[in-house]
Amino acid sequence: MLTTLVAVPLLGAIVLAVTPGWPDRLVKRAAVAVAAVPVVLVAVVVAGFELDGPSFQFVVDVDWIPTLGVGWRVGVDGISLALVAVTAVLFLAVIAYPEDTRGMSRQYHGWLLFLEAVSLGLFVTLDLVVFYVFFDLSLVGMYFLVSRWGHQDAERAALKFFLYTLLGSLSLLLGILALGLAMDPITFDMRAIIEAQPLAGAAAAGLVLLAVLVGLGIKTPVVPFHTWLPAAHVEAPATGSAILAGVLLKMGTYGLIRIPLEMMSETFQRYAVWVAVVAVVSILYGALVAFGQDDLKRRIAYTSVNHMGYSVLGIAAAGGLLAGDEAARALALTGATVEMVAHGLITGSLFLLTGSVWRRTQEYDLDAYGGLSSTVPAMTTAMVLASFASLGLPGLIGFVAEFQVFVGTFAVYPVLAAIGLLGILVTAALFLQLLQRMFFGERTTRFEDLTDLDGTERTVLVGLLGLVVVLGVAPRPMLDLVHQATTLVTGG
Amino acid sequence: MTGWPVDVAFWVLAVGAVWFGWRVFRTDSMVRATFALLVSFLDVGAIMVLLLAEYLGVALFFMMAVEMTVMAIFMVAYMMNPAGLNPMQMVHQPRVAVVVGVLAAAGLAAVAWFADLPSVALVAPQDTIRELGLEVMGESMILMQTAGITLLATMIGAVALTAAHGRFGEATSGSRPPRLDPDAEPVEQEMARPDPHAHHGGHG
Amino acid sequence: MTLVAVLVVAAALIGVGVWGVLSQQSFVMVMMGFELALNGVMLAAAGAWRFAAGGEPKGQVLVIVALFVMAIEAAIGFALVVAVYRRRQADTTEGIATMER
Amino acid sequence: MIALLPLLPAVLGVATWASDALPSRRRPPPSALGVAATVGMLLTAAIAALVVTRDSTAVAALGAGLQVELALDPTARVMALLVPLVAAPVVGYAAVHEEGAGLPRLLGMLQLFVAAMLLLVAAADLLLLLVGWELVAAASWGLIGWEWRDASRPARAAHAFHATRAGTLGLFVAAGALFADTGSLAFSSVPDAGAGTLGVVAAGVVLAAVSKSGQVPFAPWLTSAMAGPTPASALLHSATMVAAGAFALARLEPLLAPTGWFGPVLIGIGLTTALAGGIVAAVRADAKEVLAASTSAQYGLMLVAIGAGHPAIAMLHLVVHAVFKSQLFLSTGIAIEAVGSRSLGRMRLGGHLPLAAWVAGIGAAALAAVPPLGAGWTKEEVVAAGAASGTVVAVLVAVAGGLSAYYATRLQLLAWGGDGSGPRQLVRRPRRSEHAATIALAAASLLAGLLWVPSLGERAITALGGEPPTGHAWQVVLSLTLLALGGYGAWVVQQRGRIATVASTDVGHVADRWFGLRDLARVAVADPLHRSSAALARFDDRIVDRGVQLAAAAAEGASRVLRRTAEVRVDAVVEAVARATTGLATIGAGLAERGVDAVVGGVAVLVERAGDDARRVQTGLVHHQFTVIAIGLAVAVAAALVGR
Repeated sequence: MLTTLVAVPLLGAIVLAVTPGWPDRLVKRAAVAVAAVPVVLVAVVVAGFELDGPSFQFVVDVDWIPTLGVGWRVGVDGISLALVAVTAVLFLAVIAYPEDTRGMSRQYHGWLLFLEAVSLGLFVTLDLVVFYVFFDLSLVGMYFLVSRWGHQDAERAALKFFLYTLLGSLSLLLGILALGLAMDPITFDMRAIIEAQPLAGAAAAGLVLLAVLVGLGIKTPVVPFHTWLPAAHVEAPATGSAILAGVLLKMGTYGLIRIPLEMMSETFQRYAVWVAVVAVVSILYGALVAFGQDDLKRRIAYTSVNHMGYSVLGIAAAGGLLAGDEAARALALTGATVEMVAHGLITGSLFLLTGSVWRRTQEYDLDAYGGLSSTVPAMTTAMVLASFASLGLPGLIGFVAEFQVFVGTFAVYPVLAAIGLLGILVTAALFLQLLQRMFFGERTTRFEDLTDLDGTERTVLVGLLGLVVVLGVAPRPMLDLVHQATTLVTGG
Repeated sequence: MTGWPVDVAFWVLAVGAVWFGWRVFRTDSMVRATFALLVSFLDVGAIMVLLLAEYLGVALFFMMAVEMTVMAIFMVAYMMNPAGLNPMQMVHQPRVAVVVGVLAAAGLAAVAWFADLPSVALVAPQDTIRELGLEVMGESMILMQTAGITLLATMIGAVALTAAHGRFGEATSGSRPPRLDPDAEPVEQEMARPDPHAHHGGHG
Repeated sequence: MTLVAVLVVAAALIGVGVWGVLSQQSFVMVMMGFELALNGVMLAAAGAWRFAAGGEPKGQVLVIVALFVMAIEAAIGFALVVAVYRRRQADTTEGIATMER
Repeated sequence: MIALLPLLPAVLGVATWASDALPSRRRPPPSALGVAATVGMLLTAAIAALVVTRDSTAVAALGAGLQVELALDPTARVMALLVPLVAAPVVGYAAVHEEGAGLPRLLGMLQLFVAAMLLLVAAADLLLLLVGWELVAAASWGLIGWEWRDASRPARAAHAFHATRAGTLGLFVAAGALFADTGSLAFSSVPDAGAGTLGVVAAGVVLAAVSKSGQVPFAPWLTSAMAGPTPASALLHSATMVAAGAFALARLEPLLAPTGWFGPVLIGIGLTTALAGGIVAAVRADAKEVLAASTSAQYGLMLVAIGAGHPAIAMLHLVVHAVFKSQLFLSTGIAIEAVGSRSLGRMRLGGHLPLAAWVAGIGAAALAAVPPLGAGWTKEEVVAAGAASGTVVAVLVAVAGGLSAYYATRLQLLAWGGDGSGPRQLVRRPRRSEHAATIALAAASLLAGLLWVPSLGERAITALGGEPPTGHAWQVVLSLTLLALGGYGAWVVQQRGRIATVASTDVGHVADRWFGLRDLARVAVADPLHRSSAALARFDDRIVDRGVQLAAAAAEGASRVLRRTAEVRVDAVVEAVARATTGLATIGAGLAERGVDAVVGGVAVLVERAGDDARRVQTGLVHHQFTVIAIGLAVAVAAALVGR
């Protein structure tokens, strides 16, 4: 089942890549149809997932390089299933969303499907080497997406993104190798490594942890490894930004849960407080720097630093103790996971909206706008809803995540949690100011004949923001799913 | 074969092998270099005989004799200064090469010296050639067959590479004629010089 | 004559071969360096067969494989040298730098 | 059943708002919307009555070990009834008072506002309280910024949102502390918490409530909130947004009082606000802002009652205040529309609109706490409650009462005085239904006068779970004297014609600006925030990215060294050094002169050059590749040996 999940978009990408001569409209429809398959499959998996069952379910285990203990192993627990679901949904939305493909519709959709396969594969695999392979392949896909369909300076931004994150993934590779080679016999099976905790008490464990944290921290990104992010986002096409923020960043935090928290819990516990400090710095710094931006896309890009900071804070809190406060730590980890889902949906919507704005105006400077509310009411509504979701209004999914992160973290690091809270104040300020500058006040004459969102854009945004609302009002199914896994992880 | 004569012979041959190996790169004459290499190989072949691998040693003799002869002919036919009539120094990055070579040798020797290698000596006398034959025709058959195919492919490939006329036309198309003065710029030829920018198409 | 002695000699041959490979400009000389290094490899394999593997016939097969490698290397190498010489009038490594930049 | 309480107005609100999206010919007329909204509010009140009598509760698991609980305690019951009952006339008034295309949006948001407030009221745990808290703030943001075409209004809406969200952080902290200690968020688990946790919870709740109820030092946001339409202000100040703070304190007082400092702190904050707000209200020239400041002052009195251990009295004062304050806002709205301005100096409408003037007079009398009205009784009770905490408290409360008499009288005389100095012609005459709404609320104000009947008053307090404080005659005498003095003072000053221009004096000017609190908020919070975020944004572009640049430069250096060892052309090295130097010079010049752009360019140049150099290692020369392979192998072997 999970293998099919990865294979379908991959096959779609291959077919698109090797068979030229498709008419553009057919390419889009075919890509949407292919991207819809994983959504259906995920729904089936979610329906078949047993909440009182074992940690990893739907497991398939096929040897690949037995001497190195590498294999095609797939399986999901609540955490990865939630991410798989948001990935499938977001890719469907992004593929369906209109974008200027510059006459390369086939290649554009091919790369998107390739990225989808890679992202889904990363979240379902239970093998560290395969995880690493997908981790790197995602860079390749994103590099081409940014460099070919980005704005003026896309080549440079894409190269910076690629080199920077490649550096991170090399650091991660060192850590992965250390973990796998420390097993006896050598294996890269995540379940086995989690079971064995191979580096517990080892002298080099701290260094391995550092390598892994740097690798994942660059991808997440946390301050000070975030500088590739705004450049890549500003130059990327909007759909690329949505994928980058909505899916690719999650790879960092997901890895943070899987590798340091689960596989090296003892070592992680020793340094978790520093991870939490970095997370709080990311929260405040990301929010403040975002507030200082006058460029619509850069502003949203920096809020990713802020939001991923919440997620990292939750993970650090979950790993901050080896025993005790299980309920709070599970809550923090659930919050961190839900934050990933929430950020994927919300920031995905926000970036898609910036794409709609860009295609109409070719302008990202906030000062150029004003009073758009009367000309583009649907866009305004969507933007207001997405902004409020992002600033953590209750009843929307962002609040569910942030509340759990902060309440859970409070049990472990009360002072850090309290400092981090200030971030939500700044986030509120920056989003309200954004809305005010773009949509309210005097209408600028420059954009008087702006067209509102078209049918496709509306459908996609209603879908994404609908999930934001539904999961915010009734988070129970999602929380049950995630909490099953986080309870096991935190030993509650 | 044991005893001190063997040891003496080994060391003589060993020193010879290394010495002539070194000479290969220190002589001005290509032909002389080729023969120095041959001697080095013959020394190693002899050591193999001392090691009771008679078949291998002898095979090495024959093979290298032929190969080095071919190489010598090649030198005479193609390369400048085959007889070493002029002193010449065709080397680059000599210091790096020396350092890396010495490090490689020292490293490997250190491994040989310090590593805890297994010690299961061959109990003589034993019919090693017969065993080898049975092995080659028995368990390692598939290996030998693969090697055979590979060699065949090599031959075909070598011929294809060196052929003057290939499927895609003249082998010399796009080439530059030999320069007579080593320092002169190559003479532009009329025929089919490929567009110099065509090679860079893939870099974008 | 001990295993260590044989391996040390082999190491010396390999070292000389590496030195030659790295220092020679002429393709043919570079190939000679490779041959010399392979020579050392064969010697090491033979020594190991004799002193560490107890005459296990597969050890000899390993030497034969090395021999094959040498033969293939020489054949393809010379073919390439001829082809390169024809095409670019190059007989030294500096002569072909088209991969640069 | 209890879940319907917030759900019904929410659904109605969404439906009303959504009617905006209908094609214009199928859109319901404003009057229909107004009637529907009023009926909806009354229906909600009926449900509230049912919930109160049936004592309905609801518990729902949220997943992840969280659970939410809806339940009404006596304090909450009063609120559950009060909110829809006050909202009913307000939404009816709004449908006729406000015009323009955004009416369905306004009515929808008003109902959502009520829904959020009812959720807050019915919450029996910190999570739901927090949810309601934020939703109320968001709804008020939408309401204050309703007329978004004027850019200053969304900005003021944001001010209100930020000020109260700062307080919300307190609720986050409280929830975190409570969960960490007891593993639950329910109010009922507060007594299980340790002393330290209790302190944190109390501090968090106080912070949240103080910001929400417009107390010092957060008070100025209430004035900003006046940018909203009049009905929104009426609701916001009476029964919803601002009331949430005092309500939460009253509801949690029995749980939090054991901290010891809870009461004194509340009394301190409450008294300060009551006096400061009173002075501000006494000098403002803007009719709605006078009312806004008076709201702060009145909630200050409630905080004093809660701090003195009498939350029941605070709730009673909240109820009567809700009634008369919403009525005052609606009446003032009539006056503002009639003259087309919010300035008190241009009103004096008694001659034109005698009915409205008389109705407004009832509200003003209640604001002044004149005896036969309910507000008078509750204020006397606050004085009596305060006396239990010290004579000074009682005296200061009485002084605050005197102030309220002053500004109430001033407001009434200026807005509705009938000396004929008002405008010649009215911009717009009030509609009948606007009068109906004010009259209904004024009648309720009058009805509250029944509290003066001793048995009824005491029963009201005990019904709310409180005990009547023991008052002394001197308190009543003192407070009534001060009240009369205040009213008389206002009249005297008005006679001398100076009353509208007080704000132009120095003292008045200071008071008008909330004693510098607003500037303080700007200087201490907003400006540093803006400045620091701008500075950090620059810092991020220039310095943090420099790390990457330096790494690129280091890579460049490494590749240079490698190239040298590989004995590539020396001149290339010299050239690279020269280019690096000029590159660094460019960056230096860029930093100094052209700022961010140049730095970004410099980054790009460096990245590109690093890429170039990384590529240049790839000379395409076989022996260089061999060398690299050999070195790489050696490193690998060494690593294997070391890591063994």
